Amino acid sequence: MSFGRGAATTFQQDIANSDAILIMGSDMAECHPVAFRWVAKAKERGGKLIHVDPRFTRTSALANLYAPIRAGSDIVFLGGLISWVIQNVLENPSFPNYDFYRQFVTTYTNAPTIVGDQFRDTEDLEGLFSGYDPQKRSYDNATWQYDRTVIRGTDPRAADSERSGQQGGPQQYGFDAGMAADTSKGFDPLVRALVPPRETRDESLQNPRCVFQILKRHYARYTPEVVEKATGCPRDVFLQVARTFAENSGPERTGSMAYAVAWTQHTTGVQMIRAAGILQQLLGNIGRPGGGILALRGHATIQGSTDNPTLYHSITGYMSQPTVLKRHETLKEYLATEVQPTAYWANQPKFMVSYLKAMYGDTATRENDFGYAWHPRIVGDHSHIPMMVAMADGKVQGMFAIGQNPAVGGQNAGLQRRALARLNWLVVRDYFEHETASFWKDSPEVRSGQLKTADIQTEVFFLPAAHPAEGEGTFTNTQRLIQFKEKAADPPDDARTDLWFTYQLGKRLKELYANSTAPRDQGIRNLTWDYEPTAEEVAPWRIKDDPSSVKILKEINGYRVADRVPLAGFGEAKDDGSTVCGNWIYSGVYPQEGRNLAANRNPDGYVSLGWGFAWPANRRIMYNRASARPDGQPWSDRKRYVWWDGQRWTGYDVPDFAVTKAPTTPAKDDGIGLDWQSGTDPFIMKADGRAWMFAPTGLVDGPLPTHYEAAESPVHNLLYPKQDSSPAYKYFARDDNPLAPIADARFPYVLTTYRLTEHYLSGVMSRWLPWLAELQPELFIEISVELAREKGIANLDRVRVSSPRASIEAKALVTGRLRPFSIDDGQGTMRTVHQVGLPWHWGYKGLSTGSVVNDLTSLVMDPNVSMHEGKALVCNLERIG
Amino acid sequence: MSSLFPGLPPLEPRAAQLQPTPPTLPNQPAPVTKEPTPGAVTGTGPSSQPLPPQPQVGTAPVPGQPVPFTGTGTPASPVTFKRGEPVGFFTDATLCIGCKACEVACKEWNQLPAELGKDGQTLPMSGQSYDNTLHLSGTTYRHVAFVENFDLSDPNRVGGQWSMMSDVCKHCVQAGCLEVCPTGAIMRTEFDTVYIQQDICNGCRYCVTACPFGVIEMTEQGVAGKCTFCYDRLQSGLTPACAQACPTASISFGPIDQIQQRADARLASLHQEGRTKAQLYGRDPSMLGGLNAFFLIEDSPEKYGLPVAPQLPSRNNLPSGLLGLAAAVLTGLASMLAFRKHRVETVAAEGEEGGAAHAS
Amino acid sequence: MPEQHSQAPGIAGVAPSQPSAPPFSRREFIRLSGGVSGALGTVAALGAGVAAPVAQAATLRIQDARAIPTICPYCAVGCGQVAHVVDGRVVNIEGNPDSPINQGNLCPKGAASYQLMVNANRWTTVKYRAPGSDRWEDRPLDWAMERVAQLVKQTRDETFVEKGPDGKTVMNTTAIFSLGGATIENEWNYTHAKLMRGLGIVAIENQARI
Amino acid sequence: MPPDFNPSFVPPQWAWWVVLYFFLGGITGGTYFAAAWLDLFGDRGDRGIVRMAHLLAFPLILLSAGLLIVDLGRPERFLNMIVQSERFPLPMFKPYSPMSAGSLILALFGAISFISFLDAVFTRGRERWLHRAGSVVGKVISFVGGIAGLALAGYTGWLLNVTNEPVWGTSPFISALFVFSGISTGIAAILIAAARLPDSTRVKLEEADNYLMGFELLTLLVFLLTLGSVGVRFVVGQPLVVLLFAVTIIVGLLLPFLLHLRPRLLGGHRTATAAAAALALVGGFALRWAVLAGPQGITLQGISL
Repeated sequence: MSFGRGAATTFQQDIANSDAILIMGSDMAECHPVAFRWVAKAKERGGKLIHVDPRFTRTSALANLYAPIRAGSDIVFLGGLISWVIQNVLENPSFPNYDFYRQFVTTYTNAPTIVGDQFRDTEDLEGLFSGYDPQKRSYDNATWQYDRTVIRGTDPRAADSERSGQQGGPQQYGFDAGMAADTSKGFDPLVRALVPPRETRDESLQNPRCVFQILKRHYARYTPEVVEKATGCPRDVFLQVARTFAENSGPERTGSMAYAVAWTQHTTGVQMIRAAGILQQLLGNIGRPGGGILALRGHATIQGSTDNPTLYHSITGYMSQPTVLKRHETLKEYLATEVQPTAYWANQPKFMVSYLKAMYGDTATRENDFGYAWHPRIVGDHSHIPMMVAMADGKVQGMFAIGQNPAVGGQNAGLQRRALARLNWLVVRDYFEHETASFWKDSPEVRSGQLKTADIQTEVFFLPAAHPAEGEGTFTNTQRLIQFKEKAADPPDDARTDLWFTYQLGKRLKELYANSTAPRDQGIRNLTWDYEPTAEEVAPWRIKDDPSSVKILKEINGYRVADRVPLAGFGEAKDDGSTVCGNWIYSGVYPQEGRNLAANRNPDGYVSLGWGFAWPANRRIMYNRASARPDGQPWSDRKRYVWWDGQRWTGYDVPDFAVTKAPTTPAKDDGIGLDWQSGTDPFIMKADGRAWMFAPTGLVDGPLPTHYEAAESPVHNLLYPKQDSSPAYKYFARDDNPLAPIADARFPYVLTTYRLTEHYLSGVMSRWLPWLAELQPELFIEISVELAREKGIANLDRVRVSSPRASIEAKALVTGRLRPFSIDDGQGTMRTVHQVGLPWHWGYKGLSTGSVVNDLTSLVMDPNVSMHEGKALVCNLERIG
Repeated sequence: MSSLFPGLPPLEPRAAQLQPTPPTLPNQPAPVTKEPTPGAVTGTGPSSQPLPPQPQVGTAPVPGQPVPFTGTGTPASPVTFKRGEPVGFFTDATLCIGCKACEVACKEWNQLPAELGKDGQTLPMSGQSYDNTLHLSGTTYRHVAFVENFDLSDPNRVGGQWSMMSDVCKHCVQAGCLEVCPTGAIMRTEFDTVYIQQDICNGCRYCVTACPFGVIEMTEQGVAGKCTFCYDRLQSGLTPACAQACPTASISFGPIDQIQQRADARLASLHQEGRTKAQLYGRDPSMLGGLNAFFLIEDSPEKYGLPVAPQLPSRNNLPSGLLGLAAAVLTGLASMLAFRKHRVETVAAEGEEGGAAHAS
Repeated sequence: MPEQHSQAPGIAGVAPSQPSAPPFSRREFIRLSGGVSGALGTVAALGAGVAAPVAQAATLRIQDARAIPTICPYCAVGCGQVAHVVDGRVVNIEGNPDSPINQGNLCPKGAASYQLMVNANRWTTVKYRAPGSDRWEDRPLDWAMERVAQLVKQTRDETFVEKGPDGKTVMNTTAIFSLGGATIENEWNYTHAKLMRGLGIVAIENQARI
Repeated sequence: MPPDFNPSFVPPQWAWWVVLYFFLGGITGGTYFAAAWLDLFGDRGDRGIVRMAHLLAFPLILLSAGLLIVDLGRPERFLNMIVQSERFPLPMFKPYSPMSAGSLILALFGAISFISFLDAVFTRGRERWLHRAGSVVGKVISFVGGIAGLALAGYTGWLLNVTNEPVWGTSPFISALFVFSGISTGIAAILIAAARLPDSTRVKLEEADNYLMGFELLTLLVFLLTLGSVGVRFVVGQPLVVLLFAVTIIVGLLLPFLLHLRPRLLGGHRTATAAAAALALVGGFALRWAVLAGPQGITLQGISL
C-alpha cells in the first residue's frame, strides 16, 4: 500500500546492518528466533534495539529500550513518532542531516503531491475522512485523489494546478477510453488510453493541500502527552524511542522496523503497517541497507501461498481475482479496470494473458478472450471467516482442510467447530489426528451434548500428509526468497505429499469431466494438467506417481508456447498468447531448461544473490534505487548498496530499476509504464513512482492511518471522541458472535493473544512432539502481580477467562513482566487498565493440552484484508482454585 | 553515534579473532553431498565488473566464497579446532533469548527422550517463568534458566530485566565427577572435555554426589548421563549441536583460548555500556581450574542456579581421611587397652600363653 | 586411532592436581596431568585428582549418511536444513550451515523437525468416518481418492452458478471451501489454486488471514 | 556470603540397600576387627569368639557386597569397579576416590575374611591352622584384616564426606563417626551372636564398646555442631531425621551405656549385655539412616528414603 508490493522490503540478514531496529507488533525473539539472530548481530555491532509491546517478552529481554503500550494503541504510538519526526526532524533545520531527510521525502515520496480540494481529513470531520457512508460503513475514495493537471506533455512541476477532466467534460482517459481503444493487435493502446494527467506537486512542501501538510495536521494531535495517556507508555520512554530511532537514521545510518501478526490482527491492522511505512519514509529508511520494514510471517511458505495465492481475492502475482463486483465481464473490461498505466503494472495485460495461457493452454486464444469466460468470478468476501459463517448457516457442503486446524486456530472457534458439523464432507490432510479431524467425536460441543456424534452427517476423510523433507518443491520465506528443498525419503505407508493429492485428484476429476460438453465444464476440461514425472525423477523412490515439481515450477516461471523454452524473466511475457506464465513475479526462477535458481546454493557473506531466488528478478532489497541519491550516487559510503556507474545501475543487489535508465532521465508524459516515470522515481510499482505517505487508492478505511480503538476496548477513543472504533471494520452481527460495547464493565481487562517459541500456531506441529510439548506443557494466562493480587489469584491457580463469546480455563502465571497501565478512559479520567495474555497454541488433543483460546475471540475483521482482531479484545477473570 | 547510548564499539570481525588453522582432524565428516540440482549456477551478480567490498554481515569468511559445511555455526566464522587442544562453550546470558533451541537440538542429536508423565502426556507446568525443564538431568543436557527481576512496587517496572541462561555441564578442568568415578567410565577426552562412557558406567551414582553443579543424573538405563560435549561431533570436526543451533550466538563454541578472548571482549563492551553487573562465571582458573563451559551473567550466580563457590569433593579427602584415621587409631588403641587390661586377669587365672601373646 | 573404548587409566594414569589456584597455566597443567604423575602420585591419595586426557573413538551416526538440503517446515524465516539419510531413512535433521539465512542455527521447533517426521503419534494410513458414525475406519488410499473426487463433482454440479441474477458471468460454486496452504510448497499452492479455479471453486483460503 | 551448602546439589537417591549396606558394612568390619584384636591382644579364653567372628565376617561381607551391587544401576557391571574392563585384569584403582578405594577395601577385606573363614570352617573342633595360638602368619592376617575392618567400617563416612551433598560433605567428622559406630555395632553383633560368651570376653568387649560409644557420642555431637546452618536446614528441619538422631543418641548410645554400668536394671549381665547390644545395633542403623536421609529427604514410599 505504501511502496507497491505486498511483502517485506528487505532481507533478514540485512538487519545486521541496522543502527536501530524498532520491533513493534512482533515478539520477534520468540516467534522468529533465527531471524532475531541478525538483530543480535546488529546489537553486537552497536545497533540499538527498541521493542514496543504490551508484554515484556523474550524480545524485550534483549532490547536496549522497552516501551510498554496497551494492546491496540499502536497507531497512537506510531502517530506520535510521525508527529515527533515531522516537528523535530523535517521542520528542524538544526537536526543533523536535515537536508537528507528533506531531499528524500521530497524526491522519493508523495509528500509534495497535492490532493484534490474535496478531500477532508479526520481533523475536519471528527474522526472520519470524506466520502464516508454510514449506512454501508464504507468509504468512497473519489475525494482522496490527487490533484491533476489537464495539460499533457509539459513538465508537471512547472505546470499550473488546473484540475483534470475527471470532474467535468468528456473523459479523456480511464475506463471508457480504454474500452474504446483498439486491442485487436495488443493491449498497449488500451493501457495508453488509461494514462491520467500528471498530478501536481509542491516541492517546497508548503501548499496546505500537499500530502506533507495534510500529514502534519493529521498527526498534530498525537503529542507525547496523548501518547502517554492513550498507550500508557511513559512520556520519557516514548521520547527516548523517538530520539533513538531518529538519530540512527540519515545518510550514514539506517533504522529498520519489524512487525508480525501483532499488527495485522487488528481491525486497524493494515493502517498500523501503513503508519510504519510513513515513519520509514520520513526518516529515509526505505530501499537502503539496514533499513526497510520486515514483515515476519508465520508459515514456511505463507509468502509463497500469497504470491501463488490459495487466497480467494487474487490470482497469481497479486493480480485481482475477477469479480462480479467490478467491471470484469470481459478480459478487456478486466484490464481497463485493473491496469495501472503509469507504473510497471502497465505490463499487466502480458501477465494476465500469460496466466490464462497457463490455465487453459492451447484452448486459450485471442478469439476466445484466452478463456477468460471460463474463469470463475467471486461474488463477495469468500475469506475464511465469512466462509465459516456461511458454513454455520448450512451454505457450504464440502471442505478441504489441508494442513490447517480451524477448530483451534479459527476465531470464535466454537462457532467454527459447530459449522464443521454442517458439512456433507470434509477432507483433512495432516500428520496427527487434530481437533478439526476429530471434531465429530471429542469437541467440547460434543462432550457437552450440544452436538451429538450420531447427528453429525459429515463424511470425514483423514489423509496422512508427508513431511516437507518427504517431498520436493519450493518454499518462499518471509523475505520473498524462493528456496528449493529436495526429497530426502519417501513418506511412510499411505502418507503422500499434498502435491500428489491435488494432482491425483485433478486427474480423476479431469477424467470425470472429459466428455462433458456443458459450457460450465469447459474450464476444467481445458485446464492443462500434465505434470507427469520423468522416469529418472521417480527412479529412486517407492512412490512412482508423484507429479514433477520441476515441471510445475517451469509453468510458474513461464515458457514460450512455440518451443517451450523457459522465459528468462517476466520481461519476456507477451500479451498475444505466445507465452505461458503461471505467476509473473516468479518468472526468472527457472530461466533455462534445467536451471532451477531456487536450488541455487552459493552463499556469500552478505546479499547472497547466489542462494535461492528472490522475487522479483532476484532482488533482495526492494526499491533499492532509493539507496542512492537522486543523482545516482550512494547517500554515503557506509550505506552504499546500488548506484549509477555512468552507464548502468550496479551494486550488491539486482537493481530494482530499469538497469540502463539514467538518473537524469526525464518523465515522458506520453509514455506508458516506467517511461512515464523519471530517473529519480524509485517506487516503480506505484503510479507516480513514489512511496505513498498518503494513499489515494488501495485502502478502504482511509488514506492515512488513524487511531481507532479495537472493536472491543475498555476505554473510549481519546483522540477522536466521536469515533471509538474503526468506522469500516467488518463484523458478523450474530447471536453466536456478540461484541462487548466499548468500556463494558462486565469485561474490564484487555486480553491479547500471542505465540510461544516452543509451540507452533494451532499446535498441530508441536503439541504431538514430545521434545516441544515438554517445554511448555500447559495453557496458561499471564497476569500481572497487581491484577493477581486484586483478584486473589495465586501463581498456578486455575482461572476462568471469559469474553462475550465463551469462557475457558487456564492456569495462572503471575508475573512482573506484565504491568498495569494508567490510561485516560477517553473522557478525561485516568484509570488503571489491566492486561492479560494468553498463548493460543492449545487444544484438547495431543501430548500437551489446554483450552482453545480462540473460543474467546470474535469474528470482527480489518476491512481491507479481512484479518480478524485477535490481539486486542476484552475479558473478565475469576479464580476457580 | 547516538548521544543517548555511549554505544558498543563494533566488535572486530570474527575472522580477525579466530585465526583459521587448517583442519588437522583425521576424521573429517561427510561433506554435504549437494544433490545434483539442475543447473546450479555461481556468480549471479548483477554486473560482471568488480564491486567495492561488500559490508560483511555475520560470518562468511570471504565474499563470494561458499561457506564451508563443517564447523560453521555460532559464533560466526568457521570454527577450527584440533584434537589435543581444549575446546569450550562460552554461554552469554546477555544474548540468550530463552528459545530452548539448545535443549531440543541436543535431544535431537543425542536422541534423548522428553520427560513426560507416565501416561505419555506432559507433566504440569512449573509456574516458574517459562522454565519447565527446571534442571539438567540424565536426559536433559542443556537447560535454559529464566530469571525475572522486576521491581513489583513500581508499576512501570523501570530497569526490569528478564534474563535467561542456557546451563550445561561445565566440563571442569578439575572435575569432581571424574575424580570420584570408581569405574573409570568418566574420562577426560583429547578435547579436554569430560565424557561419561555409558557402556562402562555401572550406575553407582557417586558422580551425582560429587558434581558441585548438580549436573549429573541417572538415566532410565541405570547409568549416569550428562552433556557429552557432542564428543562424536567433535571427533568429526563438527560444532556441538547446541552451539550450532543457538540463534543468537549466546552459546559460542571454539578453542578455549579463543572463546575466552571473545568473552573478555564481550565483558569489556558490556562494562563500557554501563552494564557493570555483568560478570564472567568460571572463566578463570580460580574456579575448579577454569570451566571449559563458562558463562557471562548479569546477576548473582545463585539466581541462575549456579553455586557461588563450587568446590571439588576431594577437598574433604584430607580432613576426613585424617579424622577417620585418627578414629581408627583411637579405636585400635582403646580396644587394645580394653582387651589387654582384662587379659592380665585371665592370664592370672589360666597362666599359660602369656609369652605368645606378648610376642606382638 | 585409539582403541574402541578405554577406561580412564587407573593407577598408571593417576594424576594429581592442585587443590586450589594452580601455579600452572591451563595448558601446562594438562601436560602435567599426562606426564609427572608418578612423583606426585602419593599426594593424589588425599588430594584432588584428574585423569589424563584420553581419546576414544565415537561413532558419528551420520558418518555414512547422504545429506539432503531441505527447508524448515515451521515459520517463514526459511532456515536451511540438512536431512541425513541412511538406508532410505532420515536419521537426523539439523541446520544447514551453508544457508546464509540461518548459518546452521535453528529454533526449538526447527530443531524438532526430525520428530515431526519420526513420531509414534503420526498417522500414516487413511481413516474414514462415515456420516453419523462414532469411529474411524481404515480405508485404502485409492478408494478414498475416488470417493473424494466423486463428492467434489457431485457438490460442484449441484451448486454451480453460471450467471448471476444480473446476468453477469459467475461460473463458480461457493459450496466448497478449500482451506490451508501456507505450510505447503509453492507448486502445490499453484496447482491447487489452478485446479480449484478450473473447477470454479473460488473460496480458497490459507493461513495468511490467521 | 555464600551459603554453607551447595544449592545445586542433587541427591543420588541412595536408598534402603545402601543404608543396609552402610550398616552391615560397619558390623562386618567391626566384627572382624574385634576378632583380630582379640586374636592379637586377647587370651585363650577368647579363641572361641575369634573363630565365631571369623565364621560370621565372610558371609556378612558377601551380604554387604550383595547389597551394594544390587543398588547399582547396572549390577552386572560391578566388576568395573575392581578391574579395568577393557584392560583386564589391570586393577581399577583411584586412591583419591573413596568409592574406588572402598572397592579395594572390600576386595581386600573379602579376601582376608575368606581366608579366616576357611580356616575356621576347616578346623572345626580342632586347633586352627593359620589362626592358631602363636602363629605369626595368623597374627599378620589378623592385623591386616583388623585394619581392613576399621577401613571398611569407616570408609563409608569418608565416602559420604567426599561429596558436595549437604550434611555429608559438610563435616569431616563423619568418617570418625562411622569408624566408632561401625566397630561398636560390630562388637554389639558379637555380643548378641555369641549368646554363651565367656564372661571374661564379655567384659573386654563391653569395656571396648563403652570407650567407642563414648567416642561416638562425642564425635556425633561435634559432627552435628559442625553442620552449622546446614544442620538447621537438613537435620532440624526434618522431624524424622531429628528423631533418628535422637534414637541414635538415646537408644543406641545412652541406654547401652547405662546397661553396661547398671546391668541389674534388666536383672543380670547376660540379659543386659544382649539388650544393650541390640539397642546399639538399633542406634547404628538409625545413625546410618539419619545421615543418608539428611540431604535426600525422607518419603513414606521409601523409594528415596
